[in-house]
Amino acid sequence: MLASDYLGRTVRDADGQELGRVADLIAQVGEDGTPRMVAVLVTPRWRGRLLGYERPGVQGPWVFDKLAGWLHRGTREIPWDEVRWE
Amino acid sequence: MRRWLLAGTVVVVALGAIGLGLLPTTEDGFRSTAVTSARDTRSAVLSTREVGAAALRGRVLQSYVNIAVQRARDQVSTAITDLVDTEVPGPSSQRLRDEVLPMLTRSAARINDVATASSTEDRDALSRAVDELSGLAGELGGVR
Amino acid sequence: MKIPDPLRVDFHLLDRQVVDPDGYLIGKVDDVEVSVGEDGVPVVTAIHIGQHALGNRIGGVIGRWLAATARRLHETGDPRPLRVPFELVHKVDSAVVLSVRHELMDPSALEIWLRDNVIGRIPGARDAG
Amino acid sequence: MKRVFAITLGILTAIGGFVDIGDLVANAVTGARFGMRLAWVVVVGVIGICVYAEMCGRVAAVSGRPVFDLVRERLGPRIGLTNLIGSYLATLFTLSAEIGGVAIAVELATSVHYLLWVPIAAFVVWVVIWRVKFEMMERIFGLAGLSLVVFVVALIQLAPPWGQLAGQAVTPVVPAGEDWATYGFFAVALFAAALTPYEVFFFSSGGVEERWTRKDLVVSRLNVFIGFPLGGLLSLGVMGTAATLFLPLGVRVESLDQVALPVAVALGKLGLAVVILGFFAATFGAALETGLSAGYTIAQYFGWQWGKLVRPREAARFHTVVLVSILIGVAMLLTTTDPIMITEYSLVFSAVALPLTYLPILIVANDRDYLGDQVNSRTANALGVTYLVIILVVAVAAVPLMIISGMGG
Repeated sequence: MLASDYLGRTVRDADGQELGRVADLIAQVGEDGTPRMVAVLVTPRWRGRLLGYERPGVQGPWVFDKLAGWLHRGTREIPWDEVRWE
Repeated sequence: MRRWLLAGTVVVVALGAIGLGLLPTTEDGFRSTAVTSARDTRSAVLSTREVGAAALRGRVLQSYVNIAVQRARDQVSTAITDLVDTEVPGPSSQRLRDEVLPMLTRSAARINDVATASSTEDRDALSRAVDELSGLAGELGGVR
Repeated sequence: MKIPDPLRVDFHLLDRQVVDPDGYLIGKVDDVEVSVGEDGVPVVTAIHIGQHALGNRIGGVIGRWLAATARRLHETGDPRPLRVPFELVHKVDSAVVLSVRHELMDPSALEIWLRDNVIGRIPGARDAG
Repeated sequence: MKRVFAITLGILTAIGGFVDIGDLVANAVTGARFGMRLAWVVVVGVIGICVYAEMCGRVAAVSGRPVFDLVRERLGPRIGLTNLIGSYLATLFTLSAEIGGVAIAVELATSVHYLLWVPIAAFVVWVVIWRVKFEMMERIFGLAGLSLVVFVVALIQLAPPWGQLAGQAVTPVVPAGEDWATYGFFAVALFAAALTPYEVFFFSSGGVEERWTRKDLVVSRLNVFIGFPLGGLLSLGVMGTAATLFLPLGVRVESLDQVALPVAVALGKLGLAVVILGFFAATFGAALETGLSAGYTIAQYFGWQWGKLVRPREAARFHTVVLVSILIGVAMLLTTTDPIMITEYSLVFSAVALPLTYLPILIVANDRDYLGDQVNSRTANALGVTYLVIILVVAVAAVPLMIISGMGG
C-alpha cells in the first residue's frame, strides 16, 4: 500500500458511522526506528493539505491560527484500530 | 459535464466577440478611432520634437536619434493604418477623416525630416522640422 | 537517527526534499510505502521518488502525462520510481536526509538521458560555475 | 574593514539589481501619464518586497530550503503544480522581456534593429549562466546597474517644479481625462514591478546555494532593508523624469528610447550613454536572474539537483530547463511582439501568480520546527498578513483591470 492510497479516503467507525476524510497518518517511531501507525487524522471537510496548523504548538500569525482552526474544525485523531477502511 | 459547460461558455463568448467585431462602425465609433489616432500621433510628434531639440543642442547620440525617430514613425504608421482600415459610416465621419488623415501623413513626413536633418547635420533643416512638429502637435491637439 | 515522534506521514514526509549526506538533491518524497507487519499493524517501509509516483498522486490529465513520460524514459530496467527503504533515512527535518550517498542509488532516467544527450555534450559541462 | 566592504558591495549590488525592464517601463509610463500620483504604489511595493525577501532570506538561512521547495511542501503537489505553471509562465514572460530589453539597449547604441540582437543577447545570457561564477555575475551586473542613478541626477538637473511633483505624490487621485480602471491597472503594474516573484526565487535560491547560516542574517537584512529602498528610489527617479518632461506635453511613453530621453535632455550625450549602459546592465542582470529562476522553480518543485555551484553535468535537468526557457523567450520575441507589450503582460502574470508563492513562506516563517527562535516577530507577522491581503487584492484585480482598461489603453 502507498500513503496516497490511504490519504483522502472517507472512513467509518466500527458502527459504520462516517468519520470524515483521512488528512494524515500518524505513526510512532519504535526503538528499531520503524514508524508504526497509531492513529488517523480525520477531517470533516478540508480536502487539501492542512498547512501544518494541525500540529500542537505551531504559532502562526493570529489570523491564520484562527482561520486554520475554523477551516479544519472537527479535525481529530482516531486510533488506528478504531478506523474501518472500506 | 463541467467540461462541456466550460467549453460551451468559451464558444459563446468567442462567437459574441466575433459578432461585435462584425457590427458596422457607428459615427461615434469612427470618431473615437480618429481621436485615438490623432492623440497617438501627437504623442509621437512631441516626443520626436524633444529628440530634435536635444539634437540641436548636441545632447543626443546619432544612433539614438535614428532609433527614436524610427519608433515614432512606426507609431504614426500604426495610427494611419487604424484610421484607414476603419469603415466610414457617414458624411460627418468622412469630413473628420479628410481633416485628420492629412495631419497624420504630414506628421510622418516631418518626423522623417528630423532623422534626415540630424544625420546630415543640417541645423537649419533640423530647427525647421522641430518648429513644424510643434505646429502639427497643436493641430492634432484640436481633434476632438 | 532523528525522526519526529509522532511522525505525520503527510506532513513530515510527503513532498519533502530528499538529500544525501552531502546535501546532494535526490528528489522529493513522491509517495510513502506502507506495509502491514506481522502483528497486523501497518508500518512505514520505504519512500518512493519519481515522477511516476508523483503523477499517480496528482491524477487527472497532467498526472497521467507525468507518469507516462517517466515510464517512457526508462530504457532499461523497471519503469518504477526509486524506492528507498526507510532504514536508510537518517533524519527528518526541513529535508529528509538519507544515510547513503546518491551514487549508490539508481539515478533518474530523465537526468541520465539529458546528461548524455544534451547537457553533457556542451563544452564546459564538467566545470562548476 | 573587509567586512564593511563586503556589506557595502552587497548593498550596492542590491540597489543595481532591483531595477529591471518591468520597473523601467512601469515607472516611465505611469510618470508620463499620472505624474507622481502613483508614486505611493512604489513605496508600498518596496516595503512589500522588503518584508517578503527578509522572510525568504531568513527561511533560506535557517532551514536551508528555497522558496519553491516550500511551495510544494506546504501546499501539496496539486496546488503546487498550479502555482508552478503560473510562476513559471510569469518568469518566462519576464525573461523574454529582459532579453528584449538587452537587445533594445544595444540597438540604441548601434542603430542596428533590436531583433537582430535578440539571438545574440540570448546566447550571451546563456553563456554567462553556463560559465561565469555566481558571485561575479551578481556583482558585475548589480554594480553596472547602479549607473541608473543617472535618472536621479537628471531629475535634479531638470529642475522640476518640486512642489507640484510633491503635490501629486500626496494627492493620489485619478487625474482628469483618465479613468479608475486605467489608474488601477498601472497601480497593479507598478506594484508587480516592485514585487516580482523571480526576484525572490533568485534571492532565496542564491542564499541556499551560498550556504547562508544564521550568521549571514545580518548581512542579508542589510542588503534587503537598505538596498531595495534605494533601488526603489531609482524607480521613482525614472517616474519623476518622465513626469517632468512628458506629462506637461501629454506624450505617452511607449518605448525604451523614450524612457531615456529626459536624461539626454538634462545631461546630454554622456548622460545618454550612461543610461544606455544602465539599461543594458539592468536588463542583462535580470535576464540572468530570470533564466536561472525559470530553472529554480521547476527543479525545486520536482526536487531535482539545481544550482550554479555544481557541475552542469550533475544538474542536467535544471540546465536543460534554463536552456529551453531562454529559447522560448527568444521565440516569443522573434514573433516581433513588442518587448514593452511582453513586459506589461509579464507584470500582470506576476501579480496573479504571487499570492501562492507568498503564502507558504509566511506560514513556514512561523514554523518553529523550521526556524526555531528565528520565527516571525509580531511586527513581521502584522506586516506579513497586511501584505498577504494587499497581494491577494492585487492578484484578483489584475486581470479584470487589464481587460476593462484595455492594458491601460
